[in-house]
Amino acid sequence: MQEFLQNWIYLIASVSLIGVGLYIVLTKENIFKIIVGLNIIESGTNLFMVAIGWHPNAVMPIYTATDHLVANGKVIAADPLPQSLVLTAIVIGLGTTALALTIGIKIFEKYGTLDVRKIKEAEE
Amino acid sequence: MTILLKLIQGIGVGALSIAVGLLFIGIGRKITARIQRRYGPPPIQNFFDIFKLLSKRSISHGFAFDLGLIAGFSALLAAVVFLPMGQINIFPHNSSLIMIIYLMTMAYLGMAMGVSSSGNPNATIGIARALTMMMGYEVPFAAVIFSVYIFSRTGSLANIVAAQSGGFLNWNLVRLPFGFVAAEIALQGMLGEKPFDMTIAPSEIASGPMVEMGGKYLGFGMLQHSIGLFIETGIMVDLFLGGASNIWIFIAKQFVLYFAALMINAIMPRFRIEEGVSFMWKFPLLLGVVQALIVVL
Amino acid sequence: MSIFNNAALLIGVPLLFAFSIPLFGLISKQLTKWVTLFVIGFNATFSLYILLAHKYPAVVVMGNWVPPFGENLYIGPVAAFLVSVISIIGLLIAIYNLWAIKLGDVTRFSVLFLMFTAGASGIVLTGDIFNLFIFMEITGISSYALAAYGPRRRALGGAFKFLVVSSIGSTLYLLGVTLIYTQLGTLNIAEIAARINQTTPGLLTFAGILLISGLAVEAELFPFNGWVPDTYTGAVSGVSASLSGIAAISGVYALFRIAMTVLGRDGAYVFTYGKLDLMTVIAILATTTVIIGELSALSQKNVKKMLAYSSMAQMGLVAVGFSIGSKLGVYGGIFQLVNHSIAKSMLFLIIGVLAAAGLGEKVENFRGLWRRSPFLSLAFTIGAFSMLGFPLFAGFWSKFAIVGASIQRGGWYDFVIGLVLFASIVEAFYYLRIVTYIFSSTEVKAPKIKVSLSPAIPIFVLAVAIIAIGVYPNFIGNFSMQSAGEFTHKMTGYVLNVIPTIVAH
Amino acid sequence: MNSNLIWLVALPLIGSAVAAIVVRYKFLDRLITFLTFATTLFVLFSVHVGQSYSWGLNFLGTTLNLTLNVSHLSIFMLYISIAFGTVLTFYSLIDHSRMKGFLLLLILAANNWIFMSNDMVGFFFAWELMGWASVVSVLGGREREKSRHAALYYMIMSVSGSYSMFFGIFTLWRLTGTFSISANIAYLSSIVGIHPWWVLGIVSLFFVTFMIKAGIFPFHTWVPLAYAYSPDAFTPFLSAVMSKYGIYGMLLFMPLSLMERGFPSAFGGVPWTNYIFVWIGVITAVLGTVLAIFQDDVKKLFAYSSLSNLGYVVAAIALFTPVGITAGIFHAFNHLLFKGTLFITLLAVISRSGTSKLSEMGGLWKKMPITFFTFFVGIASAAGIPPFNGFGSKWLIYQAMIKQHLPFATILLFLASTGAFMYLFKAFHSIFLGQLSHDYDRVKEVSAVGKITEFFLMFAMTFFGVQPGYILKPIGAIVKSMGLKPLPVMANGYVTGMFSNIYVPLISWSLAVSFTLGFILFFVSAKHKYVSQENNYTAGQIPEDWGLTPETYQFSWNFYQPVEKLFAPFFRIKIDGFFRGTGDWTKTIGSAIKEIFVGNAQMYAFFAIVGLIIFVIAGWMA
Repeated sequence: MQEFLQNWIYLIASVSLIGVGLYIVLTKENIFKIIVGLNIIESGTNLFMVAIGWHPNAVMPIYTATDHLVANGKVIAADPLPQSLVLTAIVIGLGTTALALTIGIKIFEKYGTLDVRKIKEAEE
Repeated sequence: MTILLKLIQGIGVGALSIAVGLLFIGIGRKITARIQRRYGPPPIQNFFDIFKLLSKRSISHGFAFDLGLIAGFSALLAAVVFLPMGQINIFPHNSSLIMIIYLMTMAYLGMAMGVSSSGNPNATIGIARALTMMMGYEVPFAAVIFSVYIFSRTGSLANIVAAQSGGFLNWNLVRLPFGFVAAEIALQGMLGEKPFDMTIAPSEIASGPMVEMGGKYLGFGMLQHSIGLFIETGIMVDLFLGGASNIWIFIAKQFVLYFAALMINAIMPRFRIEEGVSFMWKFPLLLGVVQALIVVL
Repeated sequence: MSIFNNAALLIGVPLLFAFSIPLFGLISKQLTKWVTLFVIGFNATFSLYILLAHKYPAVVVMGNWVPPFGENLYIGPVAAFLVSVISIIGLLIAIYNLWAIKLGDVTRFSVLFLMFTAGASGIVLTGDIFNLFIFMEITGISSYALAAYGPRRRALGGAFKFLVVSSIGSTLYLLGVTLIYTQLGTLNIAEIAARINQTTPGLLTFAGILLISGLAVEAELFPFNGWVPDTYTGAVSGVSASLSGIAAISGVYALFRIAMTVLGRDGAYVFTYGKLDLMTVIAILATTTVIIGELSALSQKNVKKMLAYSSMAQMGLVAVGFSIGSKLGVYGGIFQLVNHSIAKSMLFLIIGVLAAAGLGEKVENFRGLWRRSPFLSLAFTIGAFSMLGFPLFAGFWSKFAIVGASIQRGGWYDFVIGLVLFASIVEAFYYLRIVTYIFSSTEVKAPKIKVSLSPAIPIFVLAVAIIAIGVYPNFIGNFSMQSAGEFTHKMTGYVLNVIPTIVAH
Repeated sequence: MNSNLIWLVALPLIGSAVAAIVVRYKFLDRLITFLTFATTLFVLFSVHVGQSYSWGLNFLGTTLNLTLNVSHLSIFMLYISIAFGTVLTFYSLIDHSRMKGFLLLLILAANNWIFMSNDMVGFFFAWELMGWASVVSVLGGREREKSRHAALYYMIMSVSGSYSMFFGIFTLWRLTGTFSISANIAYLSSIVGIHPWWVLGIVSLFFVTFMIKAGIFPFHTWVPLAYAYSPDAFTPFLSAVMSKYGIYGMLLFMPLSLMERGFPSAFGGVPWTNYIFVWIGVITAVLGTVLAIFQDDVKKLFAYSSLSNLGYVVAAIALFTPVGITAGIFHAFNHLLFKGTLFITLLAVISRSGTSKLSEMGGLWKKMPITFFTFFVGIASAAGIPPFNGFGSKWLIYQAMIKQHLPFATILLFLASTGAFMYLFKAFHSIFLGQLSHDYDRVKEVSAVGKITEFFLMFAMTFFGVQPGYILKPIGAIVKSMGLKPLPVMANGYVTGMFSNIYVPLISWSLAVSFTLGFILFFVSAKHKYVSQENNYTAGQIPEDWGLTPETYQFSWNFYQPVEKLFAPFFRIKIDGFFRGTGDWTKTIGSAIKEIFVGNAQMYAFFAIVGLIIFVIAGWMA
């Protein structure tokens, strides 16, 4: 059970987060809730990326003790690359969120509503 | 020399056709009168009439009026020389039936142009009726023509006549009986006799095309009518009655056809124009088509 | 593998200037627009130099980490060609913007526009699928913001729709990248391309679907293209022009770089590895897009929205061309992509000029335009005729090639192209409707429309380009052909140029 | 390699560019157009059969050879089209309609290219070029809104046709790997015995295009609209020259003889495919005639008349016998001449009277006598009256039909011909004869340029009527180049048929003599005097206080009303309704599909997710 959890829990969590986020995006009508939903989807993705670089018995990927990195001819170090990817992704997500919030505020100013279903122009 | 000879022949044929046509009309007037228990004019009355009309002063509506009536007369005169009649056959290699028919069309066009340019609505109505009727009778007649074409394997009237030589049983009248009946009805329309005389219906549209004609114009109209009569009956003789060995027999055969037309004319009322066309497209066309089918199959 | 590190300037210079533009903005707002113009001008010159001096194929190596270990840019025929097109159209739009962008925050508009161009160039140049994601996001974020620019509120609505759909798309793409990474442990396009058949087919299929779905958002394929009409209509015309002229190029490029180079399998017709042939999937999507786009445009009364739907349909047509997978098809696709960018950005610019002159966006407002502005009328007609693929205009040759390639492939592509041609008839109707309105007369005497020099230049240049390509297709055709070779022969055309030592597995 | 061929295409293109620059000055535009046409005609004198020119186009990854090739057919078509264009553009110097000369020159370039091209790429290029240039030309008729609709309608038909041909071209290319027309025709001929249906399918793709362009039933619906509402100066070209592209294409792409080997015969030894096509031609002829009879717009009337004449042509060439082909091409030429003339005279009349409604005109013959005579010769030709030029070809067509023992088709064609006489006279009467309305008291004859043109056209119609050999000889060469035995041409005056010969000069001599006699008789008989038109049975009185005017006496409204009932079934044919219905249906679907884009971000996200899920499921299943 523990092993199962160790192997799969992050994946399950990330998929659940994506699902929850999608649910929010698709069902909530409030713009800010939708933005929150997008953020949750993003977190799920990030979690997924971090998870793939990790396994329960991994060691730090730093060449301090050479014999720890490789055991039985297999690399046991955690993969550092996904983490850097995630950092980038988080930054990008931040940018998107900030922009989305700005647009959201502007929308409230101009349309007078936050209901995403009402952000429509009359047929012109 | 040949050219001169042909020219003289042609003029002779023209004169003959006019004379015969006028005579036929004269006889026709007499016969009709007798049927109607009148005394009737003498058969040569038409010659006097023509002479009288041509020597009368008259009014015209302009050059189109003149030209149209001259064209109506002259184009028929030009067509009649191509008609083989008995031993008289001026251009034996150039007597395509369709050509003659189209050449006659020019006369109708000229006539129509002339009388319409007068601006009298009755004349135009008459012309419109004439053209409509033409569409009516030409369709069954075309069916008959094409049957004859296919049957005789030639389109030249001279050759069609030649193909019927050798006695009564070789006549297309016997060989193509349905076609003959259809053509006979079409001829009634062509001649403008009752029941197909709505073109000139005197009581409705004041004689239609003739309404504005007077003096020599009416004379030209009569001349045109007489040549037209001659050509139309002549074509029928060539097509169905095996032509003739000499011109007198030819004229006799023409007279037989004209006589039949007169008889029908004398006893029939007049169709309305659309009734006339639809009649033409029912019975005669059916006969013509049946004939064409028999020939083709 | 030849190395040409200077090419990194194509991305570096615009980005550098993009973030230093606020400094220029302190001096003068006008200056920022001119800086944008010159920077993109530099890009255009430099990329044209690369293209015409035949500096490609070359690799830009970052920090001496040779691929597959480092991140790299790859300048193949495709990149050289498309970057040239992107920067030239960018340059022309920048010239237009000199006149058009007056209100609001000019400085930040310039920042965003430079970022947008840099991002689009980056997508085309990069040799790394994660960098592709980053550049996509740079383009994306700047284009959301650009789309929201302007005095009218509908810009905001459009931008928000774009943002939501596009975010989901990039998330899907990122998931796909991650899945590929778990399998192969690398992010380098060339290496992935060479080793793609070492992956588990099931997972590869799933990853491929995620990637394609994510990229289809930018490539405007149905059902991922819901944002298109509202965003294009909402944005100011210069931005709509850049979206259809620049973003669309990079979007389609990314889609088919992944589908054909990364996932594809060489052959007379390119298929993809995995359980499901993604090229077929794309073909179905593309055909649907064409039909839906054209039919939706048909009953549209708003010209700008009509052009938006038409963009969508045209991108579908481009994707149909690519998805055939033969050299001829890809050739037609690229050619059509370029022609569409030229013509559609010109049409949007014209709409912008007309809107500024107070002309409405309805079809009826175009009535009698010929009397008011012959120049714009002619340019619009030229653009429309190019869209319809009439001879003497650029669109003829590309449409000819796409139809030819489809029928050459035969089979069910006969039906695809039949549907596409049917849709083209519809397209002919609605474009011609506008053109006939332009040349018909009005009862009301309206004043002439004055077109100032700065918007006139790009419109004139683009119109002349359309006719030039139409009369002499060889120039663009040659580059399209070379580019097509890079797409259809992934080993010789792409992978071996980046990593000469790699062995295909 | 004969570089003079390329000038036939390049010269009009250059001329077009120049004319487009000066398009705002109408006279300059027209002048350049005319000069270019004349120069092209001059260049054409140096072109001979058998010349060819090809240049490479680096396209589709290979070097495509675009080939120009002059065959007997092409040189014939080139001569007649360019010569007519020259006459028309000469006339258009004095014309004020909104025809654009540079578009006409674009069409000329396409025209020359179409007629010479021996590769399908060039052919298609030129075809499309001609298509859009003519569509844009149609815009700008007198009635703007109607001409706009007509242009759109024409456009849709034209584009549909091109796309059909597009498909056909590439299908052939897939099969043979070459774009050369002659090679592909040879290929089709070689496989027709094995796969007749396959060949028929490909040929049909081309045929739809050609039928649309020529306006053959059931694709005739655009013809009346486009003809009636195009600029008056463009209509002659549209009717006379552009309708022949379809005929040319049929002759070129469709060696109907190849069907003989593939399909069983129907009646009269004609293969089924050809037989059907003969009937399509016959239906077109009859339909065009019947609809023409009841038109009030004179341009529409003659549009239907064109339709009818092209029906004749198609019926004749579909027989694919020597007589049939000869008759078909001959009639195409005759139609070009007389219908071009008629439309040019209409242009003169409409420009003077300002209307094209028959019911509003009348009595113009005194005002425009030369136009009147030209029109008269024109309708005489169109009615097929010897010695004018329409006769020989109609006569040959009947011969060809009877030769194949097709009596019903012939009867119907004859009906169409008689009907033609009806509508021609209707137009003649309503425009020129009858009462002159006071509105037209100030109408003048066309100026000198127009008179020269009209005299020339009258001369041409009579000349080619009397001397048909000048046309029949080149047609004989065409027929020979198609592998058929040409009809003998004994002398220039002869028309030689299967059943009999006609020596047309004889007819004209006979007419000359009889007309002389007629005139003599007319002038020797008693004098006449001219009276005004109102001096007819109204006894010179038109009481205006009763509201009577000369127009009251003009009988032109509902001219053939009594026969309308007879043709009621024809008016129930709703081909046009079918096309429009398809259009409306497409529009409805379009509006429905547009509703997909609801304008809600959530829905768009939903679509994306649903699409993704469908793919994932598909991937799972695969």
